[in-house]
Amino acid sequence: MFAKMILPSATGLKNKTGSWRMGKKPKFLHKNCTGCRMCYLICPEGCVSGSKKNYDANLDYCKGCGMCVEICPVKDIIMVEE
Amino acid sequence: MKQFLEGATSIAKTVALCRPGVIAAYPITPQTHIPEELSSLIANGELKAEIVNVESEHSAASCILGASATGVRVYSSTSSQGLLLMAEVIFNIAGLRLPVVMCCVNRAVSAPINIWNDQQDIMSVRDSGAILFFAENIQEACDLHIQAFKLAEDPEVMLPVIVNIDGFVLSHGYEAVELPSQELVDKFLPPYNPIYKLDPENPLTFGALVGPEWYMETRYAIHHTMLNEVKSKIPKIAEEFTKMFGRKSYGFYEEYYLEDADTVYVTFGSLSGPIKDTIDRLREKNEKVGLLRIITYRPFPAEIGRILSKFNRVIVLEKDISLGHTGGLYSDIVTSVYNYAQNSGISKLPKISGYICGLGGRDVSLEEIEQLYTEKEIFSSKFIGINEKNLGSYI
Amino acid sequence: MKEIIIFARAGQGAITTAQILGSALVKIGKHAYAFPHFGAARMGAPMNAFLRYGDKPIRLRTRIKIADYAIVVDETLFESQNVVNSLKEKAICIINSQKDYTPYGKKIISIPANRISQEITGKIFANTVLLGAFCVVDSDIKIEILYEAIKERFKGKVLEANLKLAEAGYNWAKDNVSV
Amino acid sequence: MIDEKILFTPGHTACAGCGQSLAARLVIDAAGPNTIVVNNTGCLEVFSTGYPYTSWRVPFIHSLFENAAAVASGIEKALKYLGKTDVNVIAQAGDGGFADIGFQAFSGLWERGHNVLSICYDNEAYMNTGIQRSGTSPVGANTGTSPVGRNSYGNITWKKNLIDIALAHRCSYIATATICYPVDLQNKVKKAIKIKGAKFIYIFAPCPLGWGYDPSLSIKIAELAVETGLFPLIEYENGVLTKVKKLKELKPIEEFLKLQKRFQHLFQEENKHLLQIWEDFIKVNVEKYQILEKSN
Repeated sequence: MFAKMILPSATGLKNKTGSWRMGKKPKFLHKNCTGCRMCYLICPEGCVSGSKKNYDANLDYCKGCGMCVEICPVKDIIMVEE
Repeated sequence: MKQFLEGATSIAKTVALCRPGVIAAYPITPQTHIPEELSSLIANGELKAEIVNVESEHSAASCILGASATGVRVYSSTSSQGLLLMAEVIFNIAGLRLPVVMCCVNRAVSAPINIWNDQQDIMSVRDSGAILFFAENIQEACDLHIQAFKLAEDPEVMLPVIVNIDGFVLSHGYEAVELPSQELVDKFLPPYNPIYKLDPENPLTFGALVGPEWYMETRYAIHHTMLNEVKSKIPKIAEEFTKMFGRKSYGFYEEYYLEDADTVYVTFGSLSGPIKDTIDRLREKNEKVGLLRIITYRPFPAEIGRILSKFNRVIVLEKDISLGHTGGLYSDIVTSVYNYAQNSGISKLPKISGYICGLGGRDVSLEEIEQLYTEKEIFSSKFIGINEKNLGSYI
Repeated sequence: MKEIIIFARAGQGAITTAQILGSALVKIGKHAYAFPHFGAARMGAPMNAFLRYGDKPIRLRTRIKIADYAIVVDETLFESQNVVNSLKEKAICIINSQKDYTPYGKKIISIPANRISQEITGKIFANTVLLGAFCVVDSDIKIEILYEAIKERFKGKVLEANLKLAEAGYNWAKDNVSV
Repeated sequence: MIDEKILFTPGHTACAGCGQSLAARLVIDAAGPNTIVVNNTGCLEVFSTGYPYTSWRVPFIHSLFENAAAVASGIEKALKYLGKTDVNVIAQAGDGGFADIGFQAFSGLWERGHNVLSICYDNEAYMNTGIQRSGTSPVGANTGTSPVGRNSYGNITWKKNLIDIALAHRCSYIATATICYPVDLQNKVKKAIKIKGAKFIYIFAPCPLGWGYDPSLSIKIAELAVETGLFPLIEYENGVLTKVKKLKELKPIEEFLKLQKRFQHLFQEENKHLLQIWEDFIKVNVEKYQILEKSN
């Protein structure tokens, strides 16, 4: 008899951590984005995605840490109230 | 064909026949000849396996844990302090349901440090979920190893098995041993090919953090497996082994002169030998005495309660002690007999005496064993052969 | 025996709240058992703290599923943590919010704890404001005794701030809450 | 949706702004899907594999707190036995799991030269158990077991030097990396997994909760660690220093320290002497690795 605790890949996607935000969320302005992808690279949740000059945070998972806002070299991401 | 071989060497040669893929080797007296022999078999091309000279027993058990999780048959061996250092890993292996096979060459536990034989070490992992076998002699130690791989790797079992042999007494002793052919072992033991393993083709996560809503079922499942699947497969595997290899293998226990016995000794390991000699001598004087030798200690065969309930007196003799209580075997036997009695309604319970002997390599003489037969008083944990001169007060 | 659930996120002081309430109750001769939701909580992760109190020693150690009182420190948890179904019929729940929760059919009282806290300290320390307000909601707990418990828990400037926060919460609830 | 290529998916329960979860994703995305990850107990393991959730899209195994390196050696040998030596094996742990309780197993892994990439995520304390000092906590760090008090200025010892320890084990590749240079970090992982033998990447992983700063500053803090000379970005190949990130000038260490609650007390009069210890350490780094560009 087994109570199998072996997990298939990436079941964590079902755990929407967006509810952790404390009232603020990142807003990608898509104005002067140069497509440098730093926001995509440094998101600790790995929930920023997109291509060329069009990136966004997946708010199902974003915890509102604001690291993308800090890293964006052209200040094209700002924190806004929920 | 029969060879006159050292215990550790014959175990290593037998393990080699079982085609382990990864072996973790770490020295500790008295088990070291096993990894040494395995290393030389590999060095001389007689065994194709990867041996890992780890830096501690904790890493030895962890190494074979990883290799087993990757889908390869593994093996390692240890003794005493090494087993204690491995303890958390053995619980972990059982919890991960990995069919690791190991040999524990039983030795006393420190302090004080003592490299000689007793069975206190294995008691530290008695509750770990590992299946525990005890061999009486070298041949049985080899035969139990072959059966251990088959049992452990059965998809309905998937639990570690530890074969216990008495340090020095069996590991360093030489006996006539029949080593089977590779073909025979290959026929008996199919290759190890688990469904769930670490494989980039099918990424899985092992060892997740499991909360109160799920954890209890994982322990229940192991317990249920021990009391059902393992219990049913041990005699079947022993029977199949006996047929294929032409050597009697008993499975749970061996009954020696029990048919008409009135008093019965109970023990495990090599201590069974001198007890059988004592029984033979007493039988010559028409004493109705026999021995129940436990081979499978975990899972603890419940029928032991039924078997022992019909005798007047039971003498449990063991080389371990749960300090502040009784020997491990004694407490399990009393529980098992009492459970049988309360379920079967029998009224007369046998007198069950528990004796502790042979700790730290102290020899147990035939006289001492025979003297227990006539002892009237009942004890739960009487030490045999204590030398008062070695005892005193702190100040 | 009364049972209280505190809904908060890790780092919002739920355990401190339960502990202060418990110590206040013990001061008036009640038996109390305050305990956190056991687990590896991370900053921001939803979690609970619990409090049981009564006239006899508290020996029940299980999690509280349906409570007599609830304190919701972060209103974003109201839905996800299923607060409504964690309340007995006659339960009273106070929630750090400025929204109206009457449509939910149970006695759920909004306390603008964030606003009150910002007015006093310029920062958000909602749980102490809610503690003050709770004294109006649960007659067993007297505000004077709560102050004593707070004095034992904090020191210096932090103590002063917490006393003011508790008082403000208490006064606001006295004027605006009818139980 | 979350793109397939991400092998460490969102949904994990790390604190917002966690440096270690970022580093872990960068590592595994660079190492690629043909990788088995072995992880010691710790924050990363707990927040990424809380049943029924796992963030891992590669085979992952966690056994105990101190045996990832030993488990990895078994995996590497099993892969060799199976003839699958193209599969990468990563043995990783936080600083406690790597430099303290797991140190012996990593020493064995390196000494035996297993073809495994070892990674230490250094957040300078035991964070999963709620911030207690570890063998890599810096002098003065205020933690649960090295608290600041009337008679204590916090942690009294300096960080165990894992780079020199790895050098002493003759690892074939050693590098330091951090999250503010994600591409550099990923390039080092890609380079390491192609090299045979024992590889070690030491990652500076800021922790907002443990170090006491606003989650949005994790990148800033990592940058300052490099720009003050505290955490030099270096590479060793077969024991030879082959790359150092040069700096035009050093930022004062105070800029790094003042952003973090764990160091606030270092700015009080009676603790000023501790700043000297930090400056001395940085001098050693600057000298040893020739961090400052020669102004010719």
